[in-house]
Amino acid sequence: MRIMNGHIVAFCCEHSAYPAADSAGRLGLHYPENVRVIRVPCAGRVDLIHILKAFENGAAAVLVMGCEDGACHHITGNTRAKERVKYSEILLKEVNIDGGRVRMFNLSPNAPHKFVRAVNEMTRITKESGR
Amino acid sequence: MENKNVLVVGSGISGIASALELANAGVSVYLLDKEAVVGGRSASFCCKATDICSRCSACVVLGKVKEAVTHPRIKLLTNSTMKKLSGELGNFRVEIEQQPRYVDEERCIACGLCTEVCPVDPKAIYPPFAEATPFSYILDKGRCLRFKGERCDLCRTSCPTKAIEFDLKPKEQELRVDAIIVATGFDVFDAREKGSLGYGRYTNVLTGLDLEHVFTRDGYLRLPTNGREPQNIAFIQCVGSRDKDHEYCSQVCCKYAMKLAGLIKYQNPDARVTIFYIDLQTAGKGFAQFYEEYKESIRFVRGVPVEILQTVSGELEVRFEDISQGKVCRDTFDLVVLSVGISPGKNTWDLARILGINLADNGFFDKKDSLSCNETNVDGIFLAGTCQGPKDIPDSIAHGIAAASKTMRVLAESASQRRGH
Amino acid sequence: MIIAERKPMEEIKQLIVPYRKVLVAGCGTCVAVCWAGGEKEVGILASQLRLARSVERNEISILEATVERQCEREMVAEIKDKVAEAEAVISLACGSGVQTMAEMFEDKPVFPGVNTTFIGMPEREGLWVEMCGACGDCFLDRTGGVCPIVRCAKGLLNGPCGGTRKGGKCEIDPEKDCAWVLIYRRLEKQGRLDLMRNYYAPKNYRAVKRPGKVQAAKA
Amino acid sequence: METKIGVFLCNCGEAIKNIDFDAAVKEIAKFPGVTCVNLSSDLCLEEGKKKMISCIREENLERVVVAACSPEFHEHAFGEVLEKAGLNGRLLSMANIREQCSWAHDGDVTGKAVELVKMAVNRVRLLQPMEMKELPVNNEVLVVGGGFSAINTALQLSRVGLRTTLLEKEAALGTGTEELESLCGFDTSSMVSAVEADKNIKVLTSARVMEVDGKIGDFSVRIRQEGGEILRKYGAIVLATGHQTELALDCELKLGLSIVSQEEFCRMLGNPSLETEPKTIGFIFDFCDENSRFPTLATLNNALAAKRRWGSEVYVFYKSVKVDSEGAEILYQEARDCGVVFLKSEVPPRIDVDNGQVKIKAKDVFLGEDIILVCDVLVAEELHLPTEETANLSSLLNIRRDSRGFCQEENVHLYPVASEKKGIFFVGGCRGDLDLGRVLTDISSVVMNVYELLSSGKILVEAEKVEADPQKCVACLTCIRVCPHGAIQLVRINGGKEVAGISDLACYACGICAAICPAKAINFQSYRDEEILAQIEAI
Amino acid sequence: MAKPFRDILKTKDFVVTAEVGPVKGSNVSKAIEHIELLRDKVDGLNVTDNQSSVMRYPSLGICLLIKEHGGEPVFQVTCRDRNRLAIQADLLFAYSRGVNNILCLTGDSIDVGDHKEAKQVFDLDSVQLIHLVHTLNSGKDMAGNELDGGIDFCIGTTGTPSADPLEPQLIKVEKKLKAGVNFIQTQAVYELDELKRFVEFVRNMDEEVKILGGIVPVVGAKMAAYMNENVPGVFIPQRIIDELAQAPKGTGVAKGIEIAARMIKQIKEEKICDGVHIMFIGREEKVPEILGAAGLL
Repeated sequence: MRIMNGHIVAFCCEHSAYPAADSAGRLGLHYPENVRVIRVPCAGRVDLIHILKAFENGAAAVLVMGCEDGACHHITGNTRAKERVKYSEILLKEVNIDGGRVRMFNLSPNAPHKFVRAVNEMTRITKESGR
Repeated sequence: MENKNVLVVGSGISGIASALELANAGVSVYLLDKEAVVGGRSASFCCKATDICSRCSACVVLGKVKEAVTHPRIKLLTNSTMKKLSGELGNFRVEIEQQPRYVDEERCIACGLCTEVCPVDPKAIYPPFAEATPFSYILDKGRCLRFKGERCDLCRTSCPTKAIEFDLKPKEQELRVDAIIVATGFDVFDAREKGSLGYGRYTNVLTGLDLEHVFTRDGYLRLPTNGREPQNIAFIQCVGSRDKDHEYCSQVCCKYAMKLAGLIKYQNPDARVTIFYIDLQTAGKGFAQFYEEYKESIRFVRGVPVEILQTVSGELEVRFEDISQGKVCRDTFDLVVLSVGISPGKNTWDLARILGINLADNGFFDKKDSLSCNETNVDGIFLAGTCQGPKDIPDSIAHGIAAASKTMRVLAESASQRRGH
Repeated sequence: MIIAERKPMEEIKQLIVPYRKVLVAGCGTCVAVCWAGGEKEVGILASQLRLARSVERNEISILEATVERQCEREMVAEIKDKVAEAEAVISLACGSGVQTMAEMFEDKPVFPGVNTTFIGMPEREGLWVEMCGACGDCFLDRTGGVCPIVRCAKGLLNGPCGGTRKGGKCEIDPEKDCAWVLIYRRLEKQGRLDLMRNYYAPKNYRAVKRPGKVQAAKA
Repeated sequence: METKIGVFLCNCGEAIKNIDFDAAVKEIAKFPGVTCVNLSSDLCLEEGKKKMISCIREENLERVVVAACSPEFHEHAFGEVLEKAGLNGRLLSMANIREQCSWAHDGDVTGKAVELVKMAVNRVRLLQPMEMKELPVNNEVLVVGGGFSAINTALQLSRVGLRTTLLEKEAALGTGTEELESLCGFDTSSMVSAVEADKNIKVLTSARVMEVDGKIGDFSVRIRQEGGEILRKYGAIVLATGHQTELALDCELKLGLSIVSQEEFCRMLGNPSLETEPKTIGFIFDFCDENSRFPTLATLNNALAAKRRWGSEVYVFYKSVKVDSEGAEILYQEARDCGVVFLKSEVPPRIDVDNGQVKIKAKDVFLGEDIILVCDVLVAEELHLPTEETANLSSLLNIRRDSRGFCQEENVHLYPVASEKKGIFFVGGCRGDLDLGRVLTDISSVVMNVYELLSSGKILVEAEKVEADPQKCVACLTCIRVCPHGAIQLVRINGGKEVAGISDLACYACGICAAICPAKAINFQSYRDEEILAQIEAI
Repeated sequence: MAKPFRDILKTKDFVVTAEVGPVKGSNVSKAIEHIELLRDKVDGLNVTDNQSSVMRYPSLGICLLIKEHGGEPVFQVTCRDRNRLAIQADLLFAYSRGVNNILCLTGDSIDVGDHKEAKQVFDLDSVQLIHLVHTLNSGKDMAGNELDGGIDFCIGTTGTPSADPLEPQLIKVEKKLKAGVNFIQTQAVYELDELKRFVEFVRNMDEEVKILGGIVPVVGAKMAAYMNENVPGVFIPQRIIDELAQAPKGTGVAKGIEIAARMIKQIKEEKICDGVHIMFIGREEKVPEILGAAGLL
């Protein structure tokens, strides 16, 4: 594993978070550069190993971003993702990594501000708990 | 269904729903809109989710719009209006006039150079709203120096893809289509007509639509006057619905008002929100629990506001008849939102004339009879969405699909008849 | 199906403190089905261990391998090279898998990565319940197919204890049904309550001589 | 021999200023496998696409990365470009260097752009071609129910040329539609005869669905009739099992001559030989069930009818009138103009019965005082509930229901009349109580959806987009249990071992199964673990 | 010197027994106090066996103390801590030292006690235990070997009249009766109708067996709630909890005693069963108050 390179890996559901990120760009809402978006068909596709590997590769934090609660195009995808993220917190704590470095966010494609808020918050958290 | 053509007038959510269904079933569709961008009104609505989705359906529209604009069998005709119609089912001839966009949406890559160089303020050439598709820039004839007779040429020359062209005349073209779906949508009731409510006079009196746009643009609510977070907000229901000029319920206001109220409470739990209403329309799927949830935290007052005045301190005093107390009361707020209703589109009447279809008493397009939902008095012309009467987004989508279904059917039948001959 | 669950991370970390190259070996049968030792879990544990060590600035290299059944020598043999490469092995198989490994690679320390808990079945995805105690003297014919040996907290053979909670729940766990209430309902449905009225003499707890051995009839 | 990857950068008409493209090109050229890097300013325009095609051909590239605007716009278009150039359209990966890089940050973002391209390159290297294939579907439809919605759905389906089976639990079609008839003014008998005349429609009465197996295009349904059981195949299933009503009365109150249901009251209205016409009539609605439109409509209609037919005094007690349906407001006006008295009240009225007469006590919000009404007939409030059939069927099909037990979850906005399982649709009352306009809309949209799915007799899908590797699958059934679209079943591979079989037709490609599979046996083309991890490694 | 419990059961028309909970530790002075206090007021003293799986001074030890102080002990034997060898051994020892009455119980689960990691035995269950005693009475051990000097215990067991569902419990009682017992001390009862129902059931099976209703005074609403949650086999009805809740502060104990006495009176007057068994663990010294209030002194 590399030393933490301060990047934030954001797994973005192509139904919600990904378009939201796009329109954030279009609106010229700026957010920290260290975000790396990985597009997934549904937050439910994101697996524990993806999250862990992100940290192995030096990510400072991982975001899983899916549709709003109750609006998942695959009904249970976002709730499963939430549970998985919760579990990954435990897995991280077990190896002495701050569980706060992985978070689930729910947003809709027309909520660019929410995307930016999420990214900023996560950056703040990582800054606080240090790289 | 190959070699069948259908014209969909209006690219709002129901028009798009119709277009997509038909296109997926193999029909070639012309999607006509008088605006420069596809998607209609609902495409600019905001997300009203709190911790959970409030099922306002605004986000669904974006997905559908994308589908439509990228669909190989859907041809977009923006800035276009219908001039003349002749022929009949199976063989309509439609004359279309397309106003020049001056910015070619095929070529515009939304780089923004034109806006940078445009000398006038506010800019005469600018990007559409964030979710707009096609996301190509819009030139405002009203502001542009060029159309004021000046020689300005900055944007055209700066455009890397040569997308801007001034000396364009409106394009006329004739389409031959087998059927027509009218999905021209609605207009929002103009709250100025209710002068006593002070819309247009007082900056802190907004309409529901304004509020939608505030949230879309900024993501949070601030007072137009001083940019502070409003603490005491009133919603006034049935503005332009259920009165002598509008003998119908707009069906969406109670829902969007409550959902926006919910969003406000979510972003600022200390904010006090009051909703003035006559009857609450709490029916409809997914709304039951939502209402239950906010019953307590939102103040519901059964009352009809008489007038709104601005106090010296800039607050808004609402004078209303509190029905449950049977007397006129007054209460002050720092923001008042008028839940404006759905009115028939302004061009409805002209269109009715061109198409030869009937209007109902309430000013919307009329259905053939009580047992039909899309058919008009003209065979081969169908109605989709709010141009037929108020609907929320899911209902509009369903109605759009239904219109497609009816169209499919006549096309199928005419085809089989032709085979018969 | 044999059910197992991952050992606490701390314990596993302690097991491999002295080593710099460790193989995490999964098993593709029972423990895979119960989400404890399949390929997915191997990946997760491996990744966790790498992270743990790099946090401690004490890098470790982890090999990963999963065989179909770790309790079969032939199948384990397939990964012998990887074993050879590693200084130690963490086996995510049930006890028998761990021992097969240990026996085949006597020079290598082989550690258990899971606790083998019981023989059970899934109640819903991700939740397994004990069903069989492998007592070697099956009693199910008398109890309408509900095993009192493992599903009754006390393994009683002649009916419920006095501790049954309201609604026929178990004395030690209000979530769990009292096995004997289940048995009663089942037998009642079948009109065979007489079975429950029978007296059952103390059970033969030595039906299987430990260590157990089963010799199939010669074919 | 390494796969040849071509990278196409687009500076969006030189508008992307905070990326140093020349530097970027140099960097990108170093990535393993990248054999050519092109910079253009108009990739999304025809000219750009042409250049791309020729380049792919000349360099005979095997994979392509496009670094430009968001894939949301042009991904499919570039996919077509690849096809035109003779490459499989799936062998493309895009790097979003505009919306999510240049436009999202201040200052120079060349570094990030390069990294985004690297991510795409890593991913594209692993991508596999994907073929489309046509799968046959059975184009007969099962419509469950025998009421207005069911009958009309069947008729309309038939008119677009689809054969349907109407499955009704009662002995005849159109039973119990009197109330609707009088409300909506249609004539059931004529519809029923139309059905009987229609050779496309088969009717099974006194029939019940016992078991449903299979998936869209190929449902096998076990149906029990008086005769015995039959097994039939259908391409799609439409639920039209309606709703049922229940009187909201305190336990001590009994239905009788003086307290009736709306349906009861309709019959009274329809009965020419009614010995005593009620002088005063009371209606109550919208206290116990605030989520239904139907009670309003029923009350308004019946109140009006009573006024007109008998000239009785009519009093309506209610909390809010539900006028958010077509024509309801007009009806409301009309009723008031005819002299029907409407009494708004926040709390449910007290009802007592003494010797045949009903006493209604309520607090009117306008007058703010208690009102006591003694009436001959009280039309009690009705609750609208899902039918048992709805409950049974949805558990048989194992599809979700909303908080009130009606078909389809609250997230109606995602698919207006469809369930989460492809090929299963809802129409009318079983979705919750609807007014005529909405029901009619439902019917037509269901017909459209079904037509699209089945009319051609085949569906074009991406072959094996998501598939379980039979070698790795341990048949733990996890995926089957978690699939939200019921797209996975146990299948025997050539008569042998049982493994998870994912239906290309029913699958929505969400990847939930791939994530949860404990044996890592499920491959989700273009979102496989390798492909996701490869991107992470590039960071 | 107290009369043998067996004879008391035969002769006395309202039998009263009480429970003595062994101490944690080797200091038995408190136990002796209780024995002295209760010896002549009740017909038999039960001694619990590591009650609710909390390790204590052995049941048998206290039984011997009771003997020494001229009381009549009832030796409670559970199946939790001893396998069949240990139990047989203890029984032989007990009998040889004049402890002639035993109460056969299953025993609470280890999980409710203070040694949760211990291995619980349950080699036998209560029904099998009763059979075992009969085997020993017949002069053989379980393996069928002759005993040099047999035993003859007066055998009791327990039942739960207020169990829900009741039927499985009754079936078990039925088995116990078939196995043969002289008396039943029921688990705590609060609804006398439930007790009546239980007695009726037992009578239909066995005319002889004596039934003592189990009385556990509750001294506060909170305690009642706690017991409902945590004490196996105890079901305190809401109306009693309410009655306790209404009692003014500090009068909880008095209230509990009053309720208990009231029940005992009713049982005696209505001849619902043959006596009562009072379990007032930790408050043994209060038992006389109950007896007094119930008019049993």
